[in-house]
Amino acid sequence: MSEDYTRALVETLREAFEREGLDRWIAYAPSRVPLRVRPTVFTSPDELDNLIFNGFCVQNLAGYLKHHPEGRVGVLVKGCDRRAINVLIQEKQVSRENLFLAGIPCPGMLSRTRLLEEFPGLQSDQVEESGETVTVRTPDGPRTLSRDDMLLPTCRSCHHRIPEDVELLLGPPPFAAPEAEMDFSAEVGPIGEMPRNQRAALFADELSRCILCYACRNICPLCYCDTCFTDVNQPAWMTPALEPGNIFFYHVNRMMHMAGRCVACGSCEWVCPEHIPLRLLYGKITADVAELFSYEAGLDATLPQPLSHFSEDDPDEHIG
Amino acid sequence: MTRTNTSDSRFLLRDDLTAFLSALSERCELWIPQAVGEGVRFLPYREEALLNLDQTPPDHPAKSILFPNTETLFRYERTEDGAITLIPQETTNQPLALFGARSCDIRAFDALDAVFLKRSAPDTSYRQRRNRLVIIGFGCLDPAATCFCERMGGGPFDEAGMDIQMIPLPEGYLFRTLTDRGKALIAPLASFFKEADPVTASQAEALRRKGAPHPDGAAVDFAALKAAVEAGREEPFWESLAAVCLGCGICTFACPVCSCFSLVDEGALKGGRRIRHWDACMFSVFTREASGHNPRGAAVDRVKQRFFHKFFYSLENGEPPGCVGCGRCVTQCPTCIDIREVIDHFQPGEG
Amino acid sequence: MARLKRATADFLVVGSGVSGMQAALDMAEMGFRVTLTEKTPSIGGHMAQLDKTFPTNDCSMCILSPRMVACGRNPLISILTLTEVLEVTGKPGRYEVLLRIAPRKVDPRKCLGCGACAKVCPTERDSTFNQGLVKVKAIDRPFPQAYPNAYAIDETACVRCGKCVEACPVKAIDLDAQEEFIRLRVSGIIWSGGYRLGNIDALIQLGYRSDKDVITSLEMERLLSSSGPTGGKLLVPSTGKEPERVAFLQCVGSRDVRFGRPYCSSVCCTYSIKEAILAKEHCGGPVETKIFYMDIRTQGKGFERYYMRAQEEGVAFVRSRVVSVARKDGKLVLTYSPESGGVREEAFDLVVLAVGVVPNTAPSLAATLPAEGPYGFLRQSGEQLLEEPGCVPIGPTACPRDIPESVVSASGGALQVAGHTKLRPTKTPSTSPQFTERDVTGEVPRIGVFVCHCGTNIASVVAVKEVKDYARTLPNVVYAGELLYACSEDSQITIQKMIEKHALNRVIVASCSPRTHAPLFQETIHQKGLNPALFDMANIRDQCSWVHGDTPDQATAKAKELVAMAVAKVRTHRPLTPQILTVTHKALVLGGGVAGMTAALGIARRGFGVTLVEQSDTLGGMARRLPRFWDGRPVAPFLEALTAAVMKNELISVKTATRITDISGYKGHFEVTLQNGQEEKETVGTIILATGAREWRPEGQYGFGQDDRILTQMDLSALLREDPERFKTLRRVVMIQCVGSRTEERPYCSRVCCTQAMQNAMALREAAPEAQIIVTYRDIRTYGLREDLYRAAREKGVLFVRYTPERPPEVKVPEDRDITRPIPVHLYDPILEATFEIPAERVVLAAAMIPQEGNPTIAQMAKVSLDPDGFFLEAHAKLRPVDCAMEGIFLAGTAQGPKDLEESMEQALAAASRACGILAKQALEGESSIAEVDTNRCAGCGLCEMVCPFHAIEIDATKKVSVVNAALCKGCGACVASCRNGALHLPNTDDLQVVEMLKALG
Amino acid sequence: MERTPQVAKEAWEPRIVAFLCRWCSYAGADLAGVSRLSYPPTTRVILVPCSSRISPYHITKALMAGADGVLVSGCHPGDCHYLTGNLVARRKFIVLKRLLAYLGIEEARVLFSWISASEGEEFAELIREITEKVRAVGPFRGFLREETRDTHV
Repeated sequence: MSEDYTRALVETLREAFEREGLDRWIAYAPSRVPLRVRPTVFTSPDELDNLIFNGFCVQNLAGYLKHHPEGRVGVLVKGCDRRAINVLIQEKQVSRENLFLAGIPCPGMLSRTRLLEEFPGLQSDQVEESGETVTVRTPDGPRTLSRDDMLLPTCRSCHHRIPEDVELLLGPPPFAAPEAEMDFSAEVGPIGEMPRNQRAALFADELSRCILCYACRNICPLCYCDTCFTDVNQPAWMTPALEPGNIFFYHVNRMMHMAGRCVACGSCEWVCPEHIPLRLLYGKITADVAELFSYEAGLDATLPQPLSHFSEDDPDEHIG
Repeated sequence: MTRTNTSDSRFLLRDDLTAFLSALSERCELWIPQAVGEGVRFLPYREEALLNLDQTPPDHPAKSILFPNTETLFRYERTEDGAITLIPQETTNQPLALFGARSCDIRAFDALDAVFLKRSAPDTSYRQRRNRLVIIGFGCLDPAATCFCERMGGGPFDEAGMDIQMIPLPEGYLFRTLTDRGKALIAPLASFFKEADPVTASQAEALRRKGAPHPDGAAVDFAALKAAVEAGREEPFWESLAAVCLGCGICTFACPVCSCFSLVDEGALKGGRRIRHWDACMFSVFTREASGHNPRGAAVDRVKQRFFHKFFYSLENGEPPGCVGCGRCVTQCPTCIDIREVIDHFQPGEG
Repeated sequence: MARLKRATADFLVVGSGVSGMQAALDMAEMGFRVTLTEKTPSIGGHMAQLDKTFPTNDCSMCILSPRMVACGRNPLISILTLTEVLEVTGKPGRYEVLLRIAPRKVDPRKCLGCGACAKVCPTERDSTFNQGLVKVKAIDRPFPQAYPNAYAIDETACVRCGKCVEACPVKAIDLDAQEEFIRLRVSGIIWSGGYRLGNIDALIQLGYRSDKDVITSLEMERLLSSSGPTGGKLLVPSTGKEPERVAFLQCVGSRDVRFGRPYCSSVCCTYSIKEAILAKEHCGGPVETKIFYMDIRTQGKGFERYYMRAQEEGVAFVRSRVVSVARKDGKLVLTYSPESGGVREEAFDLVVLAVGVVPNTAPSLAATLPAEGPYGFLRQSGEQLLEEPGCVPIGPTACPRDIPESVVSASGGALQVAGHTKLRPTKTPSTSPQFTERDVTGEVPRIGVFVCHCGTNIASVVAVKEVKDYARTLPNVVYAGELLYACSEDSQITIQKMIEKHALNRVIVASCSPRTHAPLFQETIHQKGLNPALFDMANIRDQCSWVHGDTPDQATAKAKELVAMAVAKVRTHRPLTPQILTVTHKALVLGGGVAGMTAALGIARRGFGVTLVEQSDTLGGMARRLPRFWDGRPVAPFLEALTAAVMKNELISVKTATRITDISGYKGHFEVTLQNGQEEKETVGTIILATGAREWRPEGQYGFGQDDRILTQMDLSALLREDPERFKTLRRVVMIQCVGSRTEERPYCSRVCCTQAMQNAMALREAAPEAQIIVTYRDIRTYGLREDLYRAAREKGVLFVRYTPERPPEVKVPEDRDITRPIPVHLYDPILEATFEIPAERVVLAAAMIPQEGNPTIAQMAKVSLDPDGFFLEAHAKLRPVDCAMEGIFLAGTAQGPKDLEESMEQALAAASRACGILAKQALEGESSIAEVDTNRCAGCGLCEMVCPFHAIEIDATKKVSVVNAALCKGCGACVASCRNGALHLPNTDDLQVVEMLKALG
Repeated sequence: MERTPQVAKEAWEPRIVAFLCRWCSYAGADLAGVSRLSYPPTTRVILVPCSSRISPYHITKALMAGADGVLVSGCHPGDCHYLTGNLVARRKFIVLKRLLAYLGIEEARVLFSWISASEGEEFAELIREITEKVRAVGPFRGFLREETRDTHV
């Protein structure tokens, strides 16, 4: 079933590639690595044979636009890719007219960690996606799981799966999780209500594992600075020394950079080799920006970002 | 390092492992693989640590025992009268025991030794730790799908570099003491062991000889690979990798061999220190010069550098190859850049 | 053999007190060459002797000293000390002045101010500076901050022993030096003769001279000053101990016909309040202070609050005139008659006589100056202020007044005499001196740290030596030293010497606030070839010693850390060159009242175009309702003449029925959007705010609004102006003062109402000679020469009944509104302790003068501030009374605070003068620290473009990086803080400096 | 470098890094001095042109560098010498303040205020107040230090 969908997808995109005279197409291709696909820059319509779309297409393809600013580029976009592109447009990193966007109603991406936890040694070809379920072939026979249960946490709370303002809106894949019920920042509220020292302990514990590898930054579709604040000297804000101060400094300031920009694609979280639940941090920023300035990132590229302007009657609860 | 003539095997019951580690930790600085959060890493022993010998390989290599992510080389203090005192790092002669590392991680120490000990100026802090190190290696029962240590010249039960090899068996562990240091380390703890009975010994021996299934092709001919890589320096293949590489550096952090580091001075009025920390050739700032010029300015230069280091420069310098086949970079790369594909591209294997 | 030299200058300023210095500086700003003469060995005048200034208690020397240095350094000002004017001939535009320079006998160009001469001098004399309270040597320097910083020999005391000549290390002393004469040709003259202390007989009557512990207020200043004879400790002269009780006697020789000084000296009430507050602060133990007064006259801006603060701090006020002071049982016993009646005696340890001011006269200038006014003052009337005489009197020589009023008159006077030469707009050389800068690129930082004692201001709390010793240990510090007053001229020389000796390439001064003092030190190092940006300060006074007096150890620790932070910061500084901004040679005056018109005319007469914007349909403002100036001259013909002059001046474009909707830009280049049916844009170089004030309508107070016979003084003025005859049948009028002023809601004095009441009362007396006029008041504030009106009113039978705020008069408006019946007014007389009912036919309310409603809007547009009462706030209460903190915008008239017509005009002239200082320049120096983009790092995200309040940043569409417009950038740094990866920099206020400072935290 | 927490509790005095804007708050601090209003010697002032010059970097770096508390003070809304710098800053700081609180940093450690050039008394009172607030939460022991287990090497 999903093979048919992929084949139709390939043909539609190939047709668009040719018709639009695009220079590149950014999408996904299979890989040998278990439960992972490879983001791929296709340079000719023929190469698209290798294109794939399934529940492991977790990488946010907007990130590849920061490396390829020239020419006319087609991108296969999920909801979060599309929102990230809007932020890049706001920030003048890409121009909308250079893009040909093929939107795919996102079925929600699967959590590799959860699957491997459940099925150690699981390979991609053992997984079959259909409807609202995921079936895993094991030596002991197939096991069927609810897709919703197996989603990445950020996908479970995504309310923007269908990309808007695209040149081509593709039909929904034959597998998809039901509409998300919870919010990206749903877990933030309860944490905010914990006693302060418990919160402090929680984050101290989670962040203590950080090895400052900056994978969260580098995978982020919205981190495009040539030199990050982590790497500047004169002055050096922080050093790479693995110490709580540096770790905290890095995360707090990166979060401040993401305020009003984070599109909740979850890349930073799934890429983290230390499995730090970064959604709890970015969810906080997102929730506050929504509450304080009634703003959600990446929905409208023509709006100014919330921290780039002000209103006379902004809240001032923090001014003592 | 003296190797004992014949290995001396003893058996430790599974149930006695905890008590054994506890006792061992009193005699040395002991590092064990432990579950932290959702991953497994080597950390100093603590009573409440969750020992994990099951993850193959552990998320993090064992290299940090010799080459810590962050290491203070020296400190200084400045008093109010302006005087500056240098405070060297403390040293110890206490043994440093690495418990439960697999052969891939231990073979990688050869590559680290080549960098830190065998070049013109041996690194004192590395040497100091290396000299203290006693290794209780772990026989690897269930290599992962992404493991390819045998292709790289090793194997799950390769005992090279170990002072003791520990082979997991149904009821417990067979400890094969391979060196005098290993012997000395566990001699005071003889009470935990019993003699290995012949059945156990033969079970272990069978495991050792069997090795593990390796779907990923034949052993690598490093000389040929080196030549092929050099010849293919300008191949468009590299561009295809660079096109998707995010430059995130996870591969280097996860690699047991990668040893790039930088030095940073941290100073304030009251004092400061010099630290050495892991760096990554995948970071664009790694080679950027103060002028802004970057000799490896493009992603393709950096991707190429990583593999050239592993399969060309190391060999050119007479050092061990830069890969032990642990597969960590393969599983952790967010965009599926697969070192096995690089090897296969230049030296097509059977798989 | 006396020598005679010839010289020329554009103008001569005689007298170098704060007024003379201001006039000279303003003229230099306009590009004129000025000769400034002073009869004593140092410029500075009386202000140098004061301890603190009211109402902010700013250190007098601290604010004056930079002015003195600025005068001394200005290349267009040449200073002649020990100089007097012998003779003036010629006419406006062409005067010849004969000057005599008395022999200083010490060459000021050679003298180091080291004091070796004074050490060996065998003779002593009384110190003039310290009011004779201490002895000094015959060769001496008047005070440490003196300019020129050179010793001088007092011929009358010198015994010519020659010891000083031998002791002088630089052979600067010549005992045979002779007087010199200069024949100076100038276009105009400013007479800033200042004042001297009042009548000695009045003092002697109260025990002065016969008793050491009866002192004058100026002697009190010296006793309170940390640079005074007691190092700032208030000690009773006879005992050397701190006093327990101090009495202040007001109006000694003022408001007293017996001594020929019937006028009010205007400043004594507030300075006595200041001294009473300071007496408490300066003593270890509790001190009782009591002020004996007739009326408390705190009519100046912010003074009423100051009076209230004194009361809160326990200064006692007794309304009584002291009859005698006598020594009894070791105490000074005052005999006085309290309000409650009888005679009371009270003992004190110290008695301070608030001695009035007497104008200095200049016989040699008499023919040149305007006619002498009453009591020797040389006041200019309203009409005269519009004239352009060749010789103008300024400061307290014109009438009794305080420092800001004197500064205003000085700026205005500078403009008036400037009428006698053509301004040379756009050709004027820059007044900021140019120095050759040493290139410090590549040099290792060599920092010099200078730690200031500020007399005892810092040293009494912070262990200065310890701070200095600590500074010496800091990285890159190659020199650390202590200075008694870092701001004094001798200290500038020390700093410069150390720069040379130690090859310093960075300097830190640890003293007071960089807001006030950085420019002075920056110029000092600039003269030595160091770029001004290679400097910084540690504020160890205003933000340390002054606020941590009770924890000296911690204050010292903090001072050390502040110095360490400053050193860490300056180490990373790099030289900066200011922006050069072009000037639009045109002004905009907002407000078409008398102040606005006067300002517009003043500017236009100097040859610059002016747009005069008035929101109503007619010019004239509040003056259209006023019958007379305070001196009795009619307003109407004057106003007509002024309006005509404005209308006919071709350089003035009058825009009535016009509002301002936006102001943008900066000094030299403002863009103003006007709205009068259609929108219009004007580009001007400077803006004067003369938007006026208005009378409060006291609805509901004293029956106002319920009965037409209850009206305000302004209403009465207008009616009197129209037709005084209508009042001829009046029999009884009650005037109530302070309606809405000096209240909790408006804790300020409206200043003009008492004088207006006198004028109206007398006008009514004239119209209705039989009428009984009763003025009920809290304090009569006919300050200065206006006191004559009060005396005249009393002489003419106007009755004055005091009331207290606790028992104000009550106006009983008849319920039936029968206007044929008089309105009963109940007055409580605190002296008789009885209430009287007065059947009044008119009740006249002296309603408060309140700020215009539009002030907040204008303030926001013009980026200027309002004071707590809603009037526009000047940049500095004492020395910058017409400037706004936003450069290029000036204040005129009641927009800044209550004033009368004449005072508004004086301020308008001052504002025009200051504005011309900008318009006369070809170009101005702008910000030197503006944002810079590191294009290698910039990702072109555009966040900076969004946050810049001045639209000074744009993204270059092709290069995809930010570009800063240097003329628009104000250096706020919002863009720098918004930049995620540090591609933007604000030189010397950059992230680097912040981090370096943080790293110096202990 | 990590800060070594100060040891003796009784010897400890809060250390507050105060970023003050040049036009209003620094002038207000000067006025407190001119008016001789006493307040505790706990602040280390860093003079900046405008509150909008301050970024989260500065605030977090100050805490990392040894401050127990950080104050950022600018002009009142409408008073900004740079028109609206303080309003942009206001948005940024409310997000930061909430974030730091969420991460468990005591709210007393990071403070924002508006102080005008005429508010000397208010400045002195503010410093007294925040000194006591910071004193109440004690010395800052460093980020993520609290109740955390030993960090790895």
